[in-house]
Amino acid sequence: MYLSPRLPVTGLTPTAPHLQTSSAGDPQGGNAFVVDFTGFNGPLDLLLALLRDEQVDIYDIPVARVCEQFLSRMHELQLNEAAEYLEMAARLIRIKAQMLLPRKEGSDDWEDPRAELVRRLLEYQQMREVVDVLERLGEDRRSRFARTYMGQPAAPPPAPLALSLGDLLVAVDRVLRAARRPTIHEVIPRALDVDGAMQLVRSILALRARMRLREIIRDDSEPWEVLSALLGLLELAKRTEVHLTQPRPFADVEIRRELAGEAA
Amino acid sequence: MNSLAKLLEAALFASPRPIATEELAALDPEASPAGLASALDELREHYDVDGHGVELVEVAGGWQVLTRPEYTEAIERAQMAVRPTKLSPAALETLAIIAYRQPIGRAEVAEIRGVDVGAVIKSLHERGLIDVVGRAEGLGRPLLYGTTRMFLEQFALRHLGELPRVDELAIALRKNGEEPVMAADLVEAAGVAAEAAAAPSAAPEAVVEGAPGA
Amino acid sequence: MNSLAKLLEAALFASPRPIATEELAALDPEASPAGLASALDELREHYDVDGHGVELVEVAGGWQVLTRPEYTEAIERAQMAVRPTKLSPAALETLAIIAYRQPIGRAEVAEIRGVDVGAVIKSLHERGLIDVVGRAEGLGRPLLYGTTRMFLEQFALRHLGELPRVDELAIALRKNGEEPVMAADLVEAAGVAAEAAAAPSAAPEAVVEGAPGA
Repeated sequence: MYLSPRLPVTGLTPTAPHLQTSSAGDPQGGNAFVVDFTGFNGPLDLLLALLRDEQVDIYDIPVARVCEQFLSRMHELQLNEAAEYLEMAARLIRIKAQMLLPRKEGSDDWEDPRAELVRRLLEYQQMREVVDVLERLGEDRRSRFARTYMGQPAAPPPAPLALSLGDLLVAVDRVLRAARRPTIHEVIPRALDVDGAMQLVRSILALRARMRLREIIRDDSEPWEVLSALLGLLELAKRTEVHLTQPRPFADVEIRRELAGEAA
Repeated sequence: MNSLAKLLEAALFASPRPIATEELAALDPEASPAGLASALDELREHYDVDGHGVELVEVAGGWQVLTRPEYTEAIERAQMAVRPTKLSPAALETLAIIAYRQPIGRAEVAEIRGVDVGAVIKSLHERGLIDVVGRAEGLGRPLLYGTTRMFLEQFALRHLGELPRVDELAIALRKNGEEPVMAADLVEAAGVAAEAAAAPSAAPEAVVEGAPGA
Repeated sequence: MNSLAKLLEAALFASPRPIATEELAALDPEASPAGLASALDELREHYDVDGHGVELVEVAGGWQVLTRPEYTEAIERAQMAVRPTKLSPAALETLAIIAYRQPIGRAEVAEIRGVDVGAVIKSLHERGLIDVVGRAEGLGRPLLYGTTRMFLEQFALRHLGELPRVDELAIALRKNGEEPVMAADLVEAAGVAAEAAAAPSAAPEAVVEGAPGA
């Protein structure tokens, strides 16, 4: 019997007459969301259809013949571009080649190159059986209506939430523990003493008109002392109390008292 | 009908979806489980014996009143209700694999079907028929899918155990090398399996190991 | 009941709205107006005399099957008694982050939790616990989320200031060092009512994770 490509391989079961009607419709009939141009649900489906047409023993597939027909059906159905079919074609060709390799006489460990394909075909076929069952069950259910009236007793409200602050805090706890080491900054109060540095400069400049940075920053000064001195000087310069000059790069900074600052 | 049966009828008529047995029990805090069961029996029998256009059906761990199939055509013709759309063959294949192999990842489904299933899985998920039930170990920790309560509802299954067991399927009965399986037999065998599954199975045990609760 | 009455019952059950008498006639082209009227009478009488939880009501020039008023209270009560849903641990964590860092964008929440939070945020939003409170500056102007009034109600808080301060929690964590801090400690440390701490929920189990309504 010639199997029309429109009919699914297992669509002719006596217990599920609706299968025939369902798949005999328009080309995309029932394909609610996947457009299948061929009527076949993939290369395994096509292959099974071919095997059925050929009436072969599934455990002894004449690979050369089936491969040839698979390729010609691919061509017929214009599937030459479909990756999934191409992959199957390649697999068939490889198996065909492996079948031609000479076998060692009398060795038991010859592995039939078709075994994996047979396993997949049987697995797929098994799934098709389940599809038949589901299709029949679904059809039965679809032939009954549930209540659709949603008026009077309003649709049941969503179940209330059982929440407690305890739950939320446990969650906070988990978040804090899971977070990659919470960055907690160690803040030392008054780490910088900008005001102190400014006072120091002012008191020196009260005695003489100019001074050098080296006088307030020594080699063994702590980083915070250096930073405090720099920030203090910049602040004083901004307030035009001092004038800063550096004769050349890396030279000592000269600090001069400004007249405007004196006036202020 | 006794008053509990009437109360159950009222509640079941009001609900568009199956009502779980525990929820039915909550309708009357004084009703015993036995009382509830016998009231449900009474209601079901009433619909069956008395001749009604509706019937009481056990589905997805609960109960639902549904119209009888013989009236569907007339109701649809008169445009009073619309049947839900059918699933495509591709969707059904994917759903079948997920139902039997859950929890299962997308790649594994694609492997069995021999085609990519990304779009189909997305659509089944949108329809509420499958859901993410976990993540696999290993590279990329792929999502694992399982069927939902809605799946049971749409196929009017009480639980996953109502699906035929894998060893009940025709293909599983043939052992490699025992006798030649003609490719043509596969189809007929499938029909037998479907019929066997239709009859109340003798051992409706869990089909699916590690299946998530419905 | 005669077969027309059964058909009418099925149609009235399946229809989302009242059905006018002329529309009912379309169900069976062979039925006479008198036959239709008597079938409707039979259905009504059946519901009334036989003792049913539903009744046939004539409304707005049409017919409808409705649950009897005496059962609506029990049905509503049962719906209230439905076991409250718990939030999944994932949802609670996300909620906690949003509560403490609001306004906050999805990406930032995901950054803290180390996983994508799209589905969880959607679910919290559907439950009315969080809402969009603005948009961030910068690329794509992502939505910013904050907690809602419903959030305060659910946790019986008068205002957000009643939440334990997170820096207190952080310090508590730091003090305890390696030792895991139990929620009870946190609650105590934060000076929250013992009532909240007493909630038997220290071991949150996997519940609905961003699941649509139960």
